[in-house]
Order: sequence, then structure tokens, then C-alpha cells
Amino acid sequence: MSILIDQNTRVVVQGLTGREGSFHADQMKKFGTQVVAGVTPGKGGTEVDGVPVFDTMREAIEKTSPNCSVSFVPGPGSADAVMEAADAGIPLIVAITERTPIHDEARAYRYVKDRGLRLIGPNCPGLVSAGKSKVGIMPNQLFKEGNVGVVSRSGTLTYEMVNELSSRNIGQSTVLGIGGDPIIGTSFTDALELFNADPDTHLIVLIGEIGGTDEEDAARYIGDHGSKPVVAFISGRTAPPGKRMGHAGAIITGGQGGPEHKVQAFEKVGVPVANTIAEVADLAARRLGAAT
Amino acid sequence: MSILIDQNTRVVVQGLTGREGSFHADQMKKFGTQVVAGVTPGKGGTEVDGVPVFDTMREAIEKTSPNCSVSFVPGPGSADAVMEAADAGIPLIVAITERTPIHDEARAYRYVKDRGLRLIGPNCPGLVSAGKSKVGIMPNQLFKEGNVGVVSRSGTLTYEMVNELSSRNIGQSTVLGIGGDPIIGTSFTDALELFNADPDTHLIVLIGEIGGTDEEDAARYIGDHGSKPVVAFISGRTAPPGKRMGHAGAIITGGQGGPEHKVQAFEKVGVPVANTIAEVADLAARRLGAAT
Amino acid sequence: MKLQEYVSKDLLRKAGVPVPHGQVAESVDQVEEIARRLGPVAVKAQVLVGGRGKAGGIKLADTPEDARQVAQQILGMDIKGLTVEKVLVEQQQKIAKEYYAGITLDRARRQFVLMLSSMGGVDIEEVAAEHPDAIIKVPIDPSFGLLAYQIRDAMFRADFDRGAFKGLQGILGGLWRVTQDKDAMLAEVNPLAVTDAGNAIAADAKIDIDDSALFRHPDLAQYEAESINDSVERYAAEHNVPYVKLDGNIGIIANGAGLAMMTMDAVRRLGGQPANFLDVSGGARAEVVRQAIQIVLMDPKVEGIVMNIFGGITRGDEVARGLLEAASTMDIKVPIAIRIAGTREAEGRKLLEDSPFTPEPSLDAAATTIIRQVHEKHAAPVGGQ
Amino acid sequence: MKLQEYVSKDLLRKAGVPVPHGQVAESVDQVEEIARRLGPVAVKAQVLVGGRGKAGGIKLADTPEDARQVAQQILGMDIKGLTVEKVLVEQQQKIAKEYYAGITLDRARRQFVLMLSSMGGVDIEEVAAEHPDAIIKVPIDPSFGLLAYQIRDAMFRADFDRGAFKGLQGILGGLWRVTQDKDAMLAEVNPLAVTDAGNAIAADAKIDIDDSALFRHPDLAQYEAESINDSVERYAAEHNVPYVKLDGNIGIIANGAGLAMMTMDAVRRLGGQPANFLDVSGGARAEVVRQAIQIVLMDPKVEGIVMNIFGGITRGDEVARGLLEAASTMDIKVPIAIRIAGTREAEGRKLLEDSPFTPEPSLDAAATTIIRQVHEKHAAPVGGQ
Repeated sequence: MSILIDQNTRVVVQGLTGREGSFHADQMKKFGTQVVAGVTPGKGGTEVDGVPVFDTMREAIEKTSPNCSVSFVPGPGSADAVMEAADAGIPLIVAITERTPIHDEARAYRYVKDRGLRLIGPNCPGLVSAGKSKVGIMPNQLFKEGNVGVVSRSGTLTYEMVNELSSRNIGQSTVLGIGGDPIIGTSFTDALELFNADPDTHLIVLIGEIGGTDEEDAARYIGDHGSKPVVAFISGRTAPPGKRMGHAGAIITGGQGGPEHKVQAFEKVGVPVANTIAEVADLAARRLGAAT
Repeated sequence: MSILIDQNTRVVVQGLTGREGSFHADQMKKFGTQVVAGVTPGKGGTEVDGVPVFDTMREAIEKTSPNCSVSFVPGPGSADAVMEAADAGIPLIVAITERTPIHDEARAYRYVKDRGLRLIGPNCPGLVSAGKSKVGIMPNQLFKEGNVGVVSRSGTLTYEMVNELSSRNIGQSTVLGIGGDPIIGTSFTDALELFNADPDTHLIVLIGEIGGTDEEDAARYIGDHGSKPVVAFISGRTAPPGKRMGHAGAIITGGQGGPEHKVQAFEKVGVPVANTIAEVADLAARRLGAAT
Repeated sequence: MKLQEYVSKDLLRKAGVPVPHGQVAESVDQVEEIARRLGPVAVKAQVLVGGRGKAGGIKLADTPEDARQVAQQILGMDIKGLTVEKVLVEQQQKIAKEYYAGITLDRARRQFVLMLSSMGGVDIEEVAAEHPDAIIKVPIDPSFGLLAYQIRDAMFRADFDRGAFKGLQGILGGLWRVTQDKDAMLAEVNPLAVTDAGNAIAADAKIDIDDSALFRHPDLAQYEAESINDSVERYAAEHNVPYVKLDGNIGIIANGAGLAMMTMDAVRRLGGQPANFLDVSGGARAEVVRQAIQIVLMDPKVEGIVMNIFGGITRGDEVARGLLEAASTMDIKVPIAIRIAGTREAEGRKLLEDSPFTPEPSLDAAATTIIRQVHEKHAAPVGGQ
Repeated sequence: MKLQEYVSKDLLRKAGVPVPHGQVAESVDQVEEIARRLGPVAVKAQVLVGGRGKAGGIKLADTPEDARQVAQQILGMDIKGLTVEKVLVEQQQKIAKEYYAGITLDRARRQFVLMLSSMGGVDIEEVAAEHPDAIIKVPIDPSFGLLAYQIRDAMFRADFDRGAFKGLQGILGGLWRVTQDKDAMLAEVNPLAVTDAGNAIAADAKIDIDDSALFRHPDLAQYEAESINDSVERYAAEHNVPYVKLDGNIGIIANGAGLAMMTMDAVRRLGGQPANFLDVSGGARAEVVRQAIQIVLMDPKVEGIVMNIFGGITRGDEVARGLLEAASTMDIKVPIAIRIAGTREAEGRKLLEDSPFTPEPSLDAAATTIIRQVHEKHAAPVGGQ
């Protein structure tokens, strides 16, 4: 098993006809993902490598019944694309795009929640259920089927982590990039809930970073509800306050979002926080060995 | 029994310190209503005839536990008062005020619905459960306890109707003025549902008028779900299209809201439509005689 | 409050919606001067009534001299009883396609709705009646507003021109902004046009502002007078009295909108012709009653008045006092019948006891009395021959 | 993008928020001239750093001559490494009470929040740490916005002056409008003041605009340059390269924000001092890599560079090519260690085989190499004595 996506996931690509959209749609198909439709206003009736393009999400749904959308629509239209998917009732909406205006995102987040749907991102690399399906932009060749769930706020760090795990023959159930923006649809806590409910996930790797309190919230969740074993990593531990570290969300402000709290919060609930990606993999291997 | 309000209803008056608010609060108390608090921003800590006044609905709730609000806040602040009551979780919100801007009202309606609460009005005279409680501005002396539910879009016409009924010794369970604005919180259909569920209501008098399609919707509801006996009256049957007949909602526009459809819709589902208020009372008396 | 075309277009222009270059004028000199600047123009009568085109209120002029000439015809002309006092002089548009776009309240859904149709330039109510499928409707969530994807979706469904998509989309966005920012009950662009050059433009516009929200728009106060055609209605509106002019000769005064409508209906049912609808509202004082009578009598066609008062908050004695005050300060030449019930009915009746206004036992009685008197007056000269 | 006080106040003024009469100036002559018009003034250094008051960047002047004199002191002064180039000259306010008001993002709730405190005029983060109960927080529903009753409720709870209630309420409404209309991440009025005369006024203001929404605000583009203190950061921002200046001497280049942070952490963990954070982003081409190296080297303190590339979308060979290109077009005087993994790692390694940039086997190895070389360079002269 896996979380959120698997071989039955039917993906519609918002912004399929763009440079990013068409490239990554192709990569997804190569991974084995069912890419059933694209949406680009004004390009309805065309095709991209055999995938039909529609003007609106409404049409795409009527004609191809997708159950997941992935958006490459640039920042100015990003939130609107999410809302269009939500209004059409897409249960899993993945927003890859970075630079979504935050007020737009606040509205889109609310719009999706009002409808009881799930948003991942924005500003995220998407997700992969190893051996089953990929939605997003993670490199195809890294993954190996297995029982470690990975959830991360950072793209490249996720790849690095997965590479490290796979090279040690530690496979993954699902790898989920939740995104680096200040408002994201799916939190660490949400991801933990999903992984805890997935029988094929035996251990969870959580890659946090400075900014916000999602890591602390996840630690509190683990303390309150328990969890499968978790191994954590926090990046930006030496970042100065007030500076945005690339990600719009990676910023220590008003005494919040600093790394010490995050590390302490995890350690308090028995979650080890590694210093390097290699150390994460070591810890994971040890715990898995102990667990199995 | 009755619908919506009874001897246990605890009322907070929004705008208690104003001319209208204080006068009608006094009238309500004379009727027997429990008026437990008032809210007027800036007047917190004062009293009006022994009723404590608070700055905010939040405080009023904490201190006096009302379960119904009635607002005399003028048009510009009317929707805001409704939203304040809704945010505080007041289950029954009655907005008396007229001249609420319609875009404000659309938002307030949505705000109340989002929270699963009930709004009556705006631009309505409120409601009376005869012998139990009055919320709003209907004249105290008209009512007589009994088994006829009255629901109406017009204030004075309601008084006239109730007077006619009482003078013939036909008592009322609850008399409900739903208001004359284009957007109102509680529709005829909502009122029918409530009356149908009330064992002490044996017959319903419905006083509609031109404008909108709430009467047609009520007729459809009766056709689809059945109802206790209903007798109807429609005012404005000779009004010309495009002219607003006093009520902001009493206007025939774009082929909608004309009286013929309304009359036909009711007659189609077996609801007699009387020509005069006296005739309504005649019909009611006959039906009640037949029913009991 | 209905705005004239030129005001509606001004609001749209300020919201970034392209409208034809143009200017309003009240004299032929002005029209000629404007035409000299704009080139070939359309001269459009500014009256708040449908069908002004068919009535000859819109004419093209290719030269300033032509413009002067057609302005001479249009300014001062009568369209359905209204005198044309202003014309909008606009650059002529070469129109390739005409659509309809409107935002209005969908009362059943309790929210606003965007309506689009590829059948533009014609009466949308006719389209609605004959080709309901040709109108695309999009409900607008009052908390999120009209969203970009909703506009796109509606445009595709209404089969709008893909070549002018961006411009059309911009106009619809602007239409919603105006609707919301200006508290419009209705904002309509018909036709929403695409020119031969492929540009989207609001060729005609109609905006109706929510009267209850006018306090937020002091900039629109200057247009209140020209928004009401009838002079008595205008006077009543200035005095905040809900009054509607009708075609008949029997004046109606009642307290409460529902009661006034019922009174109007009763007069008609009993064979009379109501001259107006007037609501003195709850709690009316003597002075307000006096003023109501004055307003009803401003209509020279009124030959009798039916007053219907049900005392709730309104007190019967106050109404009686108002009526007597009116009688003593005005020279009332028409009969008035009054029916009083409810609060202070007895006191009111007592006050009127020795006056010409003995209260009638019922509304029907009051209406019948006046209808008969008016009828007799008309019959009298004939009978007297 | 952080706005200077004078720009923030300008936005508030346009939204109807009362701010002190004032004008920005860049010369003592201007300051004197402005003071002549305004009477007694405050002269306030316009620098984007906290504590300018304590640093002597804010001074009162009762006459134009005084104003000139204090301006002479403030203009050109250094505050925490920043040179004061502009001052805001404002009418002095007689302040009776000081409050705090701010709107910012509450990330945990995924919505904006209004914060009020009766402890104004001091650092709100200190208040938050020491008297958390003294801050009233109101979550703002993104679909409905900040509602009037929420503002009132918060003001009563924060015990705001009832005498100036209406004015204070108006300011908070304006603050939300600016936050929303201008896409602010943070909009703060501190102190929100009530004058001796009982008027509410925004005595100081701080607005931070969401960089991702700047495309909607072309009017703010002119302030982008002055919003960034460091000249290298400014250059990087103009070229859309995520770059943050740090205090150390080891330059950091990585692809991806998380990876760059990790690299920075690794350098520090292994005993080095990062000079910057730089993210070449996913899919970086050779030219982008060359530019990244150029930006890092613009900081004269940089004595070595650690590059950390994990190829996902980014290809190892492209990065290697960029590095070689940089070496051939620039005179690079500092050592560079590179670690390449992932997509096209082999091809990249091959390209670098005969260059001075032999790839290191791991990030830690690369960092260690550079830290050692930098250390040796510092140690060398000492050793050579």
C-alpha cells in the first residue's frame, strides 16, 4: 500500500501545454502514472503526446474522470487553478508552482477545506508512491519500493534523502513533499496521520526546516496520539532570524520558527533528530532493523 | 407548543440603547419575553430598565447565556450585527432592521448558514408564539393562543391577519414575519417545515406577495412533501412590473415574481388563495372546522 | 437607483473596462463640438426606458454637422412619456459580434449570479423566455466573489470568441468589481461587443444601484434626481416616502408595504383604478400623514383617496390628526375615505366623528365609497345634459 | 519587500488612515524647508532596521534651524551598518496613549490575524514573550475579511480608549484594507497613538509586501532597491537569485533551498563560517551556475566556496560546465570545492576531471576541504614569520 496515490490514480495536469507541464507530464507517464487529461484555457481540443487537453476542469472531469490534479500554473494564476480543481471536486489537488501570492493562497486553502478536499503544496515537488505512481516533479530514478514514508518541506533535500535510503536498500512506501510556503495544504501532522494509517509504512522520515511551527505541531501530535517510529532532520539550523532562506516559508520571525524549539519538541517525544542526511538513513536502518 | 421561540427563549437585543431598541425591548418584556441582555458597542456596563448592556455579543453570551438575538441596528451596521451574533453562536438571529445593503446581506446570509444557525429577516417584524414569547415589533395585544401558524412577508398585513383570526376566536401557535427583502434568512419553505413538525399547529396561513419565487418554492415543497392544510394570500396582485412596492423585495423583474405564477402554483397543489384577509380567515375557520 | 448609460459607462471605465470614447451633452452645440473631436459618432438619448433605439432615440452621424442635426431631433424628443434632456455622443464602433453579460441577484439562491449569452444586443428577457439554454448562469459565492476560473468556464460554455478572450474576460472581471464596489443590484453590458479589429468593448451598459447602500456612495448622489422619471416619485423619494406612480385616478395611502399593496389590489378588485402606491410606514405621525396626502394630490389625475390604516406601532389617533391637519392646511378637492383598525382605533374614530372623513367599517367599504363617488363625478355631467 | 516608514505611511494615508503630516527628504536644505512649513517636527532616519531611535536616528526639532541641525547629524549616519540616506520630517505629535496594532500571517492557522495590545510603542516581540496575555489576537477569515464586529471586540478586549474609539476603529479597518489590497505579509502600526486632543493617528508604520504578489503592484516597484540593505543581495534580487548575505567567509551554492540550508548547516557544523545562502534552483543551466559564482564572489569577505549539487531536474554536467565557464571567464582567486550527486553525476565528474575542481565524495568532504584551505591561508602568514 501507500498513501494518497497508487496505480489507480488518474491525473489531470493543469497547465499541461506549458514547458514545465508537458515535460513533467511526460516524466510522470514514464514513471507509470496514468495521466488522463490536461487543462489549459484556450487550448481545449488539442493533445499533448496523446493526452487530451481541455479548456476547463469541468470538461476534463466530464470526459476523463480524473481523481487527482497537479498544477504547473504560474504564481499569478496558481490559487485560481487550485480553486477550479476544488470546485470541480478533485479529491487530491497538488500545486507544484512556487510564488503563489499568500493572500490568494489563504483563500484557496479555505476554498479547498470548505469542500473537504485535500491540497498538497503549493511550492512542492509533489509525491511518489514507489513502484505505483508519481504526481509532480521528483526525479524518476531515485525510488525503491519499501516501507519508509518520507515527508519533507524541501524538494532537493527529499531527493537527497530518498537517494540515501535507496542506496542502502531501504525502500519507500510514499514520498511526500508538502512544500516550502508559509501556507500549505497538507501539514506534517496530516502526513503523519496518513502514514500511521498505512499498514505498509513502518517508519517515517520527516524533513523539516526553520520557519513556522508545523514541526512543533507534528511533535505534539506524536506526543498526544503516538505514531510509528519517526526520524527527523531539520535544515537551516544555522540560519539567522529575519532572513528568508529561499523558501518563502523558511524564515524565523518574531521568535517563532527557530530550529531549537523544533529539535527540542521532537526529542521530547522520543523522535531523534539527525545532523546529516546520512545519519537519518543510519537511524532509519537501525530502527527498521529493530522493528522487523 | 410553537416553533422557534417559547417561554424558555432568552433574548439579547442588539441596539438596545437606541430609540427603537429600548421601546420594543420594553414591549417584549410586557408581552412576557425574557429579555436578558442588550448589546451596544460603547455602552457596556450600563443598564436599560434593568437589562444589562454589553459592548459585544461575546460578553453578553458569557454573562447572560441568551439563545436568541433580535437586532435593531440600522442598515449600515445591520449585516455586521447579524454576523457578530452568528460568530457568537446564537442559534436564532432575528434582524428587524430595514435597508440592509443587499451585498452585505448576501455575505451575512452565507456567514449564518456556514455556522448552521437560523436567521429571520432582515426587514421583518419578528415572531410571536402566542402566550409564550415575542421577539420583534409585532403589537402585543393582537394574539390569541391556538393552532394556526402564520407566516408572512409583510408586517402590517400580518397584524391585520392575526387580528382577523383572533377576532373570530381562531388562535395562533406561532406568527412569523419572514421579511420583505430580496435575501432573507428564513423562507416560506423553511417555515412550512417548522410548522409541519409542530404538533400544536393544525393549519398554516401563508401571506405572500409579489417578487422572487419563494411562494412558488413553497408550493413545490407542499407538492413534493405534503403539508398540513395551508391557506394563502398574495398581495400586490395588481402591481405593475419593474416597480418596487415599498419592500425592496416586492418587485416583478425579468418576468419573475408576478402574482399569477404564485397563485397558480398554490392552487395546483390544492392550496386555496384568498382574495381578502377576511376570506383567508373564512377559509381557515372552515378548514379548521373540517380538521377538528 | 437606475443609472443612465453615460454614468454606468463611467463607472465601468474607472474599473478598467473599455467603453467607447464619448461624452454626455445637453445641447446641440456641445454635440457638434464633441463630434468634431471624435469623428463619426452615435448620438444616444439618455432616458431610463427600454426600446429607445426603436423609438428613434439612437442615431448615427458621420460628420459634426450630421451630429448636430440628429441631436436636434433627439434632444427634447418624447420617448414613452419621457423628455430627452441628455445625449451620449460616442465614437461609432464597427461591431463584429455581440454578446450579453449581466450580473444580478438570484433571489432563490440568495446570491448574485453572472449571466452570459452569445445572443447579445437583444432583450435578454426574450432570450430567457425563448432560448433559456442560451443563457449561461454562474452563481457567485458572496464570500469569495466571482473567480477567474468561473469567468473562463462561463465564457467557454457561452462560446465566446476565443480571439478576444482576454479582453472579454477583463470586462467581466471589471463588471463584477463594479457590482461589488458600487453595490449594484444589476450590472449589465448588452451588447458586450467584439469590434472588427478584435477588441472587446462594453457597447451599452445598465447599472442599478442598491438604494439601501447609497450611503456608501456619496459620489452617486448627484444622479439620484435623473434616476427617477416621474416628478412626484422624485419628490417622494427626496422625502423618503415609498411612493409609486400608477395609471389610475384613486390615490392609495396605507401604513406598511403589504397593506398598501392589498389596498391597491382591493381598489382594482372593486372596479377602481389605483393612481399610486404609498406606504406611510410603521409609526407614522400626523405630519407624515399630512405629507402623504400632499404627495398623492401632486398627481393631477387623482380624483379620490382611499386610506387604510391598521394600527400596530402606528396609532389611529395620530393618523386621524394628520388627516384633519391636511384638511385644514390644504385645499382638498377630492373625496377621502378612511378605514382605521388596531391601536387607538376608537380614539381615531372619535377625532374624525364630526369631520367629512367618517371612518368606513372596512377596507372594501372605503374603496367602494370612493370608487362610486369618482364614478358619479364622471357620470354627473353626462347625466346633467 | 519591506517598505520604509514613509512609504508605509503613504499607503495608509491613501487608505484613509490618519498619519502625521510629513514629507521625506534627502538633504538638510529640504529638511529645513519642510520644517518651516510644518512647525515643530520629528526627524526620523529611514532605515530598515530595528532600534533606530536608541541609535540616535530619531530626533525632535522645534525650529527649522534645529531641524537642519539634527538632519545634519542623522543624514549620512551609520545605524547598524546602514547609511541613512533619507529622513522623514513629520509634525510633532502630543501623544497621550500608545497602542500596538499589527496584521500578520498566523501560519499555524493558515490565515492572517489582527493583533492588538495596549502596550504600544515598545517591541511587540518583547511584549509577546513577557506578557503574552497583553496581546489580543483575532483570526481573519480569508473569505470574509476582517469584520467590523471583530475589530470592535478586539478593541474592547485590548482596553482601547473609548474616547477615541471611532478613530482607532477606522485605522484598524484601513490597516486591513492596505494588508489585503497591497498584499502585505505584515502591516504594523506601532505606536498606534491617541493624541492629547483625542485623535487617533498612526504614529509609526511598518509594511512588508509579499514578494510573490509584487506583479500586482507596479506602483511599488520603485521601492524595491531601497528595501534591500546589502548591495550584493540587491544585485541578486534584481537577477532573481535567492541569495542571503551572512557574516562568514565561506560561500555556499546549492540547488534547492533545503539543500542550501543543509550545506550552510554542514559548513557551520564542521567549524566554518558561511558567507551566504544561495539557491541556484531546480534545473539550473551552466549560465545560471556561472552567475551564482559571480554573485557569491561579489562579497569581498568570501575566501572559499562550497558547491553542493544533487541532480534531480538539475543535471550534473550542466553544473560542471557552468563551473568551468566561470573559471574561464572570471579571475577566481578563492578555492572551490564541489560535490555532485544524482542526475548525470558521472558526466559531471568526467567534465571536471582535469580541472582544479575535482569533485569531492561527499558534502562533508567538500566543506572540510574548503574550511581547511581557508584556515591554512589565515594561518600561513603566522607560520611564515
